[in-house]
Amino acid sequence: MTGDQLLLESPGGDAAFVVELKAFSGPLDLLLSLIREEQVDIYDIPIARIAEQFLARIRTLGLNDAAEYLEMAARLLRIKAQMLLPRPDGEVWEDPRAELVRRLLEYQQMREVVDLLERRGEERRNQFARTFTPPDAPAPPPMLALSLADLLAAVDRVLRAAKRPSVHDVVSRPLDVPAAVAVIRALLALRSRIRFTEILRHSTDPSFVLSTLMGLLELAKVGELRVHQPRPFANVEIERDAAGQAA
Amino acid sequence: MTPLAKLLEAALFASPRPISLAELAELDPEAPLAAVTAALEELREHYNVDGHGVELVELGGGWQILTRAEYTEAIERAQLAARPQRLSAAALETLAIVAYRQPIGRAEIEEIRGVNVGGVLKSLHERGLVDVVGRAEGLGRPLLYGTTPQFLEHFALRHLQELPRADELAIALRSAEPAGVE
Amino acid sequence: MTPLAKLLEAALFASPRPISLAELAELDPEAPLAAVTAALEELREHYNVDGHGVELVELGGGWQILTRAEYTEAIERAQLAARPQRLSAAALETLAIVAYRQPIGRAEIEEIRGVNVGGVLKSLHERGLVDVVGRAEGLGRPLLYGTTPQFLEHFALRHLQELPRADELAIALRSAEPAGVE
Repeated sequence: MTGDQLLLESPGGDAAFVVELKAFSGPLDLLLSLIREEQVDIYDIPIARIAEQFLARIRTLGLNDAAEYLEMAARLLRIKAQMLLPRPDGEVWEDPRAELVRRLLEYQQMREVVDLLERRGEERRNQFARTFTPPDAPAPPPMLALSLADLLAAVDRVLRAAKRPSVHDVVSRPLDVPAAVAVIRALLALRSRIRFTEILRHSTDPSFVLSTLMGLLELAKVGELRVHQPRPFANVEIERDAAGQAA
Repeated sequence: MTPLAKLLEAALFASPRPISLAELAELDPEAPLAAVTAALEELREHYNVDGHGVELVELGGGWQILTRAEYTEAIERAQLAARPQRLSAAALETLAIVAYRQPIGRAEIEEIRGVNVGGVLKSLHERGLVDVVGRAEGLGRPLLYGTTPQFLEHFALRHLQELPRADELAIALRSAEPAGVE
Repeated sequence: MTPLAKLLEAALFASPRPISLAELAELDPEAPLAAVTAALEELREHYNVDGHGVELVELGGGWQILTRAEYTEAIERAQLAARPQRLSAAALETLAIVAYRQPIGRAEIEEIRGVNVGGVLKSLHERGLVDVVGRAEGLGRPLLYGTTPQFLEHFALRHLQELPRADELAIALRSAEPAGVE
């Protein structure tokens, strides 16, 4: 399908719409389709005519903003200028189109492979593989002896007990996890076991509570401590993990 | 069916990916490789002769059971499974170049296609169709790309050699061999 | 097998979940429900009488093809015995960066490698070779990655300090093959 047809077929389609549809996959693709339309010999391209067609086409298709197409347009115009220079007498004349022809042939060869891949891909697409996979082995045991939901519920209780923050006052302070981590570490250095509420004793500011929660989860994850809740809704106990620290 | 063919069928049925001959042979450590090959042939015959909705196909360096193409439309219409999206022209062009010139760097692909391929390479990499296979010498040591087993699967190729050699294509260029074939 | 039984077989094979009778009936709008039930029975019979590695079972309000229980053990054993997959070059490079720069964020790895590493990091994480070890300061508080005990095991290292220092690396690479690396 050429770009022109596409332009006609797209209802109310403006130029930008066409670019998005990628009627051509690049300047070489467009150039090759022009050469085919004009039925000219790829080894003897009438460069002036093709260059003009190319420019007209990228304007029609709204491709004149695409650097790659502009670069090709410039290249074509340069070759056109070179073709106009008088050919040296007796010397070997190097056709300024040679490099372009080589690239076009290389591109054409690649398109042949694309056709083949497209055919094979379409055949394969029409066959389904097995998609049902039986339930896998159970996931490895969780690292915490406590579910996140339980911990969050505990946070919720602490927040409820705290002063009610005014509705419009969005938590303005960013979470400060490193500070919370420092507090937790300091407390654990003093005692091997502390309770969640004890950490929050000196502040129930929501951002501090959340920072502490994040800090606990991170320290638990790296194995510095263990978090434990003896029964639902009980206070959460935090224990220094000697093994984790040694590792 | 022979017990070995049944065992192979069970394993092939359970797998969403092709299984290599070596892996199939692991299923029964007693069975010689020739027996495994014979059992595969038996299974393929059975599906063909007996008339099944599925068939046994060799692709992507292994064996896989696939549904027959004639049922695809009905299955899709009933919304029981969906065909994957087609690859874009840009993706196909890039894959064709990588397949024939691997290992190949991004700059060289762009030289052939005449456009920037950064985004296409990234999405091909994410889909597992190409992978980084090394680094080139020289300035900046650019990454080199090659095709993956999933590439073969996607195009139902048994191996890369199944693609025509460069000099067998209608437009034969320089005598470039499909380089770096795995 | 009848054409309807073949169609059902293909659909049951392709579907990621059990399929209800009503859904199976949609595959062929011409076929009366009784014919669908009969075709299911035919398929089940075929798998049982002919001796297949799979069977047709009704569960969870639908129909499903499953591998026979007697083969599951062999399949699982083969999966265990399967040779461990090699890490891709992309995965190894990323792993090396994590090992030497941990804790390190994704953006920093991408800066060093020059490519998107989202997919690679994910697969390294799934293999248990890297894990999230914290969060960086700054915008978005990006995740920081580090290596795991499995990483040490995989490379037969007792501890991270056993890795050669970055400045010793050139000498270490020249003098010996790294042990235990696949």
